[in-house]
Amino acid sequence: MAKTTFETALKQLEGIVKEMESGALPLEQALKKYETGIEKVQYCMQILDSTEKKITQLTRGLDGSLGETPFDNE
Amino acid sequence: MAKTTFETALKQLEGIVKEMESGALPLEQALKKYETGIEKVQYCMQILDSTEKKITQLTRGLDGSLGETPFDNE
Amino acid sequence: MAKTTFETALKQLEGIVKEMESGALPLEQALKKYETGIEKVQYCMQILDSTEKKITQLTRGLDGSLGETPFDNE
Amino acid sequence: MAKTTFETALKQLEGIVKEMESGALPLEQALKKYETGIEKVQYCMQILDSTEKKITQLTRGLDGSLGETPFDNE
Amino acid sequence: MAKTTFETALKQLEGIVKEMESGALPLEQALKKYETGIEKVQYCMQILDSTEKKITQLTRGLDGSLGETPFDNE
Amino acid sequence: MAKTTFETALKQLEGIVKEMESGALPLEQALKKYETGIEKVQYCMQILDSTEKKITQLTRGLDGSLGETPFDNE
Amino acid sequence: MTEPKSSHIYTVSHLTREIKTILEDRFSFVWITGEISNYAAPASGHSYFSLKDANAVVNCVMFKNQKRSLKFALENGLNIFGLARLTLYEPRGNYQLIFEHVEPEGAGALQKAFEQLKKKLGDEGLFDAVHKQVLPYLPDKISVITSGTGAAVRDIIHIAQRRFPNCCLQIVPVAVQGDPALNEIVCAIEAVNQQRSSDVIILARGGGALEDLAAFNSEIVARAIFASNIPVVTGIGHETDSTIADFAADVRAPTPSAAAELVLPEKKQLVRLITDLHFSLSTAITQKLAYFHQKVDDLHSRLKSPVQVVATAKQTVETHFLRMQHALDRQIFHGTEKLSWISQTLLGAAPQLQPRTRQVADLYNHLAITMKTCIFENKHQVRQAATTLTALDPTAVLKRGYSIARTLPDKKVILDADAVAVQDRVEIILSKGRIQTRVEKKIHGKDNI
Repeated sequence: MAKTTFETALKQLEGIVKEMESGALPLEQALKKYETGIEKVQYCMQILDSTEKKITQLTRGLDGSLGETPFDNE
Repeated sequence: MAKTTFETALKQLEGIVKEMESGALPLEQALKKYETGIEKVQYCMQILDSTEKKITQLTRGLDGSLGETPFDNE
Repeated sequence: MAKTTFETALKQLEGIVKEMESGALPLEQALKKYETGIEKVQYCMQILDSTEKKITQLTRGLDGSLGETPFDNE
Repeated sequence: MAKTTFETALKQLEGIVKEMESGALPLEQALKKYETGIEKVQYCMQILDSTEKKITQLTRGLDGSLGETPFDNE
Repeated sequence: MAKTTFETALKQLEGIVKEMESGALPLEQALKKYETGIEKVQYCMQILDSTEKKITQLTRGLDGSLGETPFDNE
Repeated sequence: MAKTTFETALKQLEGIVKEMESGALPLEQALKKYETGIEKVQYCMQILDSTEKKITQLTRGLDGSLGETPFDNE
Repeated sequence: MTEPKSSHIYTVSHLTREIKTILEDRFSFVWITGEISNYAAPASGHSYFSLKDANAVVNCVMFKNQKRSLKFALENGLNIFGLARLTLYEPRGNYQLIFEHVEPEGAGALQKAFEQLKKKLGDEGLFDAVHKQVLPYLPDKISVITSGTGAAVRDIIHIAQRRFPNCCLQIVPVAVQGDPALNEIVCAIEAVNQQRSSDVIILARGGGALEDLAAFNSEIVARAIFASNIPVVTGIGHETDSTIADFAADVRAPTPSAAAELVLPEKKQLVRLITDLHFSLSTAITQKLAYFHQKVDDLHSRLKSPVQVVATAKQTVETHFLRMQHALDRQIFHGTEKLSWISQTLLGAAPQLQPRTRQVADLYNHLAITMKTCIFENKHQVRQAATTLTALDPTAVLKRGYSIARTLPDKKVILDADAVAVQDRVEIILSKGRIQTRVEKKIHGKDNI
């Protein structure tokens, strides 16, 4: 199965937020939505974290060859 | 296959930077581009490094054959 | 194949230097030219050195026949 | 073959010197000329040395045959 | 072959001396001339010496016969 | 008779002396002449001394034969 | 050469001397007769005159000393006869007679007879010059015909020995006056000729009156003298006396002493002559040798060895060598200089890496910043959504004391008491924590409170 992309997950999260803001959802559903929303947040964060990690990894490899430390100030 | 020249690689790197700066890329694609950009940087750096090494080598070889003094003031 | 004469090599070297000074060469070509230039310099040096050596050799052979002192003041 | 006379050799040497001093010769040819010149110098010196020896011999021979005293004041 | 007379040898010597004094001779010829000149000097000296000896002999012989024992040697 | 040639010898000696004093003789001939001259001198001197000093008296015997006896000089 | 020819060219002096020698050798003493002319007697006391006959004339001189014995005066036109030496006077090239003795022609009876005999024998040719024999230059042995005693023989011996110490004399003693004289003299001449051991005869006698000289004026003595194969020299009487024998003799000397002198050369002189010639000979050859020695030495000293030529040539060769070397050195130096300059330029033109490195670094920076921005923005978006979501958290009411009850294990929110039975397990979600409990009692109704 194709992994959900970051953008798709973000879109779903935003959809959940909008639905919940409408306030018409029964608790049960609201709880469900909320739970799903939290999952999406976590998923997105995960993707962002791993992307960041990847960048750091790439940059670290490069740093050696470039000498300087472009990302030190982060 | 002809090796990519330094100038070509530099051009490609510039393209990647421009595309990314346009800001319209999804995260995963941006990461891909970034990855490719880093590769280009590394490639360019490699070329520059080896060129430097070669020049040093050549110059040193020349110094040897020129003897002690002729290029001391350089 | 006829050996390149000192003067020819020097001319070629001059051509290379001019081309390089124009600054329009891609890195790899510039390096190639530089390499060739260094070779030419070394070649010219070799010719000068061997010529000098030959002179010393010839002169030494001659000193015997010229006797002890005639060229001491040189 | 008739032996080259001293004067002929000297003329040739003079010619070589003039050609070399004109500075119009390529280095390799100048070296060749120099080599030939050295040969001429050696040849001339040989002739001069043997001539000197012969003169000494003749002069000594005469003194010997003339006895001890008659030409002492000469 | 008839022996060269003293006068002939002297004439030849004179000729050689004059030629050499003119100073225009090439080296090899000058040496030859000198050699011949020395020979002539030797030859002339020999003749003069032997003549002198002969005269001394004759004179002594005469003195003897003219002196104490007038007719002993006859 | 021997004595008559004294004059001849003297004349010849005089002739030789004159010829030699003229100075025109080549050396070899001069030596020859000298030799002959010395011979003449010897010869003349010999003749002058060759006679025995004596005074005799011519006598005629009874038979008419001629004889000589010492002359009593007083 | 010109030398051989020049030996045939006489100088005047040379020729004159030769003629003088010939004349004086041939005519040392002559008897001559003629007429005096051109007589002159200057203050000097000498007499100068000419003697002539029909066809010829000869210059004569008589010096003061000889004139003293004259018994008559010399004058022009006077016929005389006398003894003279023939000489050649070189300064003028003249030959002349120097008179030793002069007599006027014709005097007395004896004189007449003398003249007649003299004429007779003269006509016969006894006195002719052609018959005169030449005296030996150096006689081996001399026969002296004279008186064994007396001054003449002593004088002759004395003079001969003085002139030539080792001379050989043979004395033939004869009577020189009186009747035996004639025969003895003739015999003596013949004996000497017969013996043939002498080269010359001296016939001598001391001075005397004309009568005492009769033997010497006799025809047979004259003929004997003429017949002699050995030359005869007469030395009779004094200088003024002249006899037939004198005319017949090959040579006449005025006195016995003079005869001895005439016959014998002086040995000392001869030795000196030969010694002089020997000396001249030696000098000539020595000078010649010395001259040639000098000449050879001179030429030898001028025969310069070509050492200087060699030295100069060596210098030239060396100079050429140096010039050649300098030329090549200069060329190498220029080549090195040019090469060095070009090399420096080449090194300067080596590819520049710094700008390129900077460019790459710049691009890398851009890339990095862009990526960072992208992540930052996305994070922001996610966080915003999370904040909004959190605000909408349905469990927020629990903080105000509400709680949610759910069935277990179905976890269904219990909205209606009817939804559960007693003893059912229920979960109560509180603001903080959860409680699991069991239903003890159910209160139905529409209203909960």
